[in-house]
Amino acid sequence: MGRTISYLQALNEAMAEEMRRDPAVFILGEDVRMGAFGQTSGLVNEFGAERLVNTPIAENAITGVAMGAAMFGLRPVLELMFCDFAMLAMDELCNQLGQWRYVSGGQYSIPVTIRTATGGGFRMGYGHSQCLESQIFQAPGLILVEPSTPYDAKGLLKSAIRSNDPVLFFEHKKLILGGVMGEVPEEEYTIPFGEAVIRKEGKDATVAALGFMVYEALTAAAELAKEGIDIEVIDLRTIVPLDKNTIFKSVEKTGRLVTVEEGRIRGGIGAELAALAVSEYFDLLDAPVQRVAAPMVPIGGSAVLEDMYMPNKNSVIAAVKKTL
Amino acid sequence: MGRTISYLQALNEAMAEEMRRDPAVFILGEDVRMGAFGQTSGLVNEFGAERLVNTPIAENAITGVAMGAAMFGLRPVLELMFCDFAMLAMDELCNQLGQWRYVSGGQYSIPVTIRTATGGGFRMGYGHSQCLESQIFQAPGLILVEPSTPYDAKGLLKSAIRSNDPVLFFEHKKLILGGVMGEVPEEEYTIPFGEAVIRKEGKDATVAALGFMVYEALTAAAELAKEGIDIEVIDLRTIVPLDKNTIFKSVEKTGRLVTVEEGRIRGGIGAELAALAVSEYFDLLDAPVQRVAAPMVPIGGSAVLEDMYMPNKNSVIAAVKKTL
Amino acid sequence: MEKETLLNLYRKMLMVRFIEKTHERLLMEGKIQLMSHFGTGQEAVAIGVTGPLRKEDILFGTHRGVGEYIGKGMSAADIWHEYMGKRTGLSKGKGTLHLTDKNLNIPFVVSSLGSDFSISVGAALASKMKKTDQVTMDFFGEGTCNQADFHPAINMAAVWKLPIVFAVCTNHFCEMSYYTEYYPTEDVAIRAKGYAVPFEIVDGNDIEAAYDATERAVNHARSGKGPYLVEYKTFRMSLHFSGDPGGYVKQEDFDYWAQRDPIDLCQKKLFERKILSPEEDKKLRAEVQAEVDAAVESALKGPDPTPEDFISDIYEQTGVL
Amino acid sequence: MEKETLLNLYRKMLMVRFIEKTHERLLMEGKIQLMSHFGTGQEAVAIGVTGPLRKEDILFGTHRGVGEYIGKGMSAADIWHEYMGKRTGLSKGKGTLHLTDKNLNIPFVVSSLGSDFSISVGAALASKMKKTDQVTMDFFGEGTCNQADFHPAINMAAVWKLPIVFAVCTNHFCEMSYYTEYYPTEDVAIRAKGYAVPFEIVDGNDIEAAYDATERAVNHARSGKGPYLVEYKTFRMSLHFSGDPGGYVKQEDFDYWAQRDPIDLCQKKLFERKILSPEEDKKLRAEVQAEVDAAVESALKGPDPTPEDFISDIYEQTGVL
Ligand SMILES: Cc1ncc(C[n+]2csc(CCOP(=O)(O)OP(=O)(O)O)c2C)c(N)n1
Ligand SMILES: Cc1ncc(C[n+]2csc(CCOP(=O)(O)OP(=O)(O)O)c2C)c(N)n1
Ligand SMILES: [Mg+2]
Ligand SMILES: [Mg+2]
Repeated sequence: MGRTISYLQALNEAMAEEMRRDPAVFILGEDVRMGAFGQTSGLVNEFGAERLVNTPIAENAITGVAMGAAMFGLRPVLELMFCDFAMLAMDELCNQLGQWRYVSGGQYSIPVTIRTATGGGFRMGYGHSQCLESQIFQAPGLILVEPSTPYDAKGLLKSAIRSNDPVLFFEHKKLILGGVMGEVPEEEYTIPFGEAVIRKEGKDATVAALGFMVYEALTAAAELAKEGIDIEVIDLRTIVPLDKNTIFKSVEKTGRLVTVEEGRIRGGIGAELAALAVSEYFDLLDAPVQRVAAPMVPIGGSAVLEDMYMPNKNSVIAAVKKTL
Repeated sequence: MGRTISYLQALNEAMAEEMRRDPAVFILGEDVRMGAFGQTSGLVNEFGAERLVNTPIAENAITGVAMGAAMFGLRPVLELMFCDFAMLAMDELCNQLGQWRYVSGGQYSIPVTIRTATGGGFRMGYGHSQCLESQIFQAPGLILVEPSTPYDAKGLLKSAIRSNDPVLFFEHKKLILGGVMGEVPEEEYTIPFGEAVIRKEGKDATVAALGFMVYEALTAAAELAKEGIDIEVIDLRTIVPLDKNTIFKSVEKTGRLVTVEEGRIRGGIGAELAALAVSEYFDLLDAPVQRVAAPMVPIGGSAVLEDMYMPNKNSVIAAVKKTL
Repeated sequence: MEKETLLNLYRKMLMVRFIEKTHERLLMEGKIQLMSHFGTGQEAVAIGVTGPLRKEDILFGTHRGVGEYIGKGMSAADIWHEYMGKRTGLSKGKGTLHLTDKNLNIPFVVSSLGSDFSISVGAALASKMKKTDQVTMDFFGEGTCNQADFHPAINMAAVWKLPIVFAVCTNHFCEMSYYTEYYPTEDVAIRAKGYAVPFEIVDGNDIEAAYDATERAVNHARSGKGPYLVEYKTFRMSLHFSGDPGGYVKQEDFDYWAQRDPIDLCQKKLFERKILSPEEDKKLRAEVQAEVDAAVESALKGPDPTPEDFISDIYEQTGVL
Repeated sequence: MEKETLLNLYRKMLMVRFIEKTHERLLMEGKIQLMSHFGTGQEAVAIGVTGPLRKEDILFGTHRGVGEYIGKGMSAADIWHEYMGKRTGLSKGKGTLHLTDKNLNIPFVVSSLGSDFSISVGAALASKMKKTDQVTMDFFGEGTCNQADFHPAINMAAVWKLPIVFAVCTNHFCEMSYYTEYYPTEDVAIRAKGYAVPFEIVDGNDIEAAYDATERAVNHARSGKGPYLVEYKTFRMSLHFSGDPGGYVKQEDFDYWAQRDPIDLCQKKLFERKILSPEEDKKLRAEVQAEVDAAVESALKGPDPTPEDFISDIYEQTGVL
């Protein structure tokens, strides 16, 4: 350990290392040579324009291009600049990319990694600020990853690129643009999918959070601690596969579950967790499950409106208290 | 009452009546003059080709066309032939259609009705058989309707066409192609959104079902009755708005909830219902909530594989028994 | 064209026609339920589009019948085992109508028309990046050519000079309407002008013309000059699908094209050029039909997919599902 | 061109430039955070595209600056109240950069580039079905013209002969790359050939040329002859957005186009034709800047949206949310 780098650099290093390791890995997307948010910036110098393919603005089509290339021996890393634009590519993502391995009877693996920026807070308005993870996780055959630290970003992105299953990789804008720093070893490592991490141990309630919301949950934990409330904060890290084991072991201890996501509440990740809780782990629950999520409202352009929309530490604190 | 017509005819009548009533109503979609599944067949004879607009194969674009026409004084009824193809139109549906009223500060209402065929059972394979309601209901600003009887189909479709909010209207293929019949009055009527219906009263468990699955639930009810188990079957009718009142009044009586949908389980409608149950109605629950839904598997082309995929009365029976 | 080549193409056209007629009969007899889109009358397009392809070339085909799949090398048995949803099928019965054969480089028959435009461009990009000399053949109907992704797909192919051929089958119909309802132009092919992609338009009912045009296109693509577009004009003699009520095809069109049946036209050539005698033809047809019948028989007896099949092949990583 | 018209267009170009320069300054001073895409150097396109439009005509504009919105009739105050997210804004601060004015028939500034192609076609379809004589102006950048829906949108417009003008602003850039990276052709406009849509290409830095071409296109569309496409050639003199690090614009290009600033060119015409004297110009500029400053002042003092605003305008039906 010892070395501290940014979330952005962690992503950049992961791609560089995998490109060095495997000549089949290449990057494509809109302006990836420059790097829209900087994740891919500089890679063109080492790997050349051939392996950093700038594409036209056509999200469904470039997703298809990545898919086709992956079926014929390459390992594309596609950048969809904003996850809001993933809605343009939903047929390729959900109907084709996630399902074709099955429909071909296992003849084709489709090792595509799709990185996309998620989340609000930058006053970018209704169509550049959403968290749409929960509109994609209904689809079979996809892996969904959302790291919250530089360490996880690097290790999980490397795993994604090596995976023979298609991976959607969500990067919250507050993490890539906000300059979040963290320790990342010099040595090579990868992180397996499906392993959540306990960020803070606690005994009074289990808070399962995702992406940037992990930080809001940790801030909430610190404030609650002052009132003598000791929560356990779990960072899901991967949405699919979901680490039910870590989550519900914690609930076994605390008897209480609060889910925290920035996306909208209806049919969200919290809904799935709550449903799992009440169907498979009913006996563990000592109190209602609370979901922290955005309301069923579009994101206004005004800072005032966006702030009203956004779940935050206060929502977490209020939700935890409801379970006690 | 007294008159018995098919689900298909009920839809056809609703469109005909609304077109007669309001010259702003028109129909568009791929082959709507002929009628792909027959819903719109014959209307061209009365209303002419001008009001039955055959469109090219371009699902995102025709959704946008409907939207633009609706913003300038018309009331389009768009047919997306298979709900699987709604994935091609997700940007228009979820980012634009559902959100623009808000983003324009209420300047524009967008009275679009989108009808689409949902569901499996016809050996049509992975991309023509899905129920994707639960991949759309995360989006704000849309109304989602799924009638199970000819009576509801007609009354809800008329309400959809009259609504100034955009409505997605799901028609299960087994209902439109299977020739389901039902009583429909001669007189005009509409059905408001957000009112579920109790199809069968019962005291032992509440089964909340959707669309074609209502019939599987009723069959299950009949079989369970032979074993002395008396379930209440609720037909949701509208997914958004959701009639929480009817559902949870029933749960108050039964203490048990089983959700039934044909779509996949993860983040599905059942997840939302279960999450509502465990967060807002925890004290009503005497047992774990059970979700009946399809597994996270693509739909195989083989009849054998499709049958393994499909939830049915047996899944409902098993789920109910788990709650007792 | 070489005698052998023409005879071989003729045999393949017969195979296509007989498989589809057999499918139609099995449906009528209630022996199978699998709906279908038949390509009757279009066999010369499908076989002409695939004839000049090498085994390593990549084919993205259509939903209409089995033509291009036979053309690319599938057998009647390959098709029937999969069509009947048996675990002995190429995709273990998971694909059925979505015929796939990795071995033959037939990767995809997509459910959402047009979603394979860009996938085929991705395949061609891989060939170029890997410096193989494969060509990708993207074959589709004129109705599908209205789907949005045609535009970015051909644009990327042109910008990146990819080894890909766009082959449009203009069979006059998009489902239950004449294509002219959806086209501001008579020809589809001129769309290539917007991307500076060379194109030609050929008689799709003349197997030799179709084959030769494809060969020129494939050679162009293989030589590194970038994409090429060919439009094949033909007429769909079947209805859209097995449940189509019909009633919208003009009789005069039907009669005109009935005179131009591609198999009849090819047979005439074979007879005139003395490549085949009427007796040999009869024998050949019997042989092809026998192959089809044997495939059906064998497929009917094939084993069904199992519960393990049902949940396998979703992820390569274990433990996700 | 009439004196009055040219002077009016000049005034509008100044308004655009001054609003954007003011925005830039406010950002630098940290007074606002709202990012922006400036259209410096492209004012003659935006104003030329909208100049010939009537109030009842419908405008689908771009994300780049305020040009076409000023051109269609918005005031500096309209823009600033909304930009600053105030409830006194046209969209109550819910839209900000997505400027909308139902009264002026400015219905949509879309977030996903290209998703408005088809929406604009729908608007034109409504005009045709309702037999109004409105024209829809669909104005977009050359980068956006690569988005998939351009294809079905122009196709439907052509098939249905809709009263719509497609106006492409070729400003040489798609974000941080030259457009030539994404185009197999020098011109965008020839894409219209595939749909038999008439087109022309004009100098987008000459306000008269831009205006006249638009007028021809709008007249064509209004007369019922169907769609028309105009390509305006210009150069983006600003960077892509307020956070763009730059470094990719060739100096020689920048220098060449700096000589062709559309406002300077128009000013020269006005001076030469004695429509405006340098003193009058100075006064005019001060007047325009004063209007901008007053708008900013008033907007800064505007009230914020309320919690009730936050949850209103989602559904018209009550009780859904
Ligand atoms: C995205 C999508 N939209 C609609 C359909 C339904 N559909 C199946 S075949 C067909 C017509 C295709 O016409 P064309 O491309 O000309 O091929 P042809 O059927 O004539 O061979 C349509 C609309 C589909 N499969 N996918
Ligand atoms: C669907 C979608 N993809 C990507 C973007 C991000 N984006 C914003 S502006 C832009 C470039 C647009 O280029 P062009 O159409 O030429 O307009 P210009 O910026 O040059 O005015 C891109 C890619 C977007 N807003 N929407
Ligand atoms: Mg066709
Ligand atoms: Mg541009």
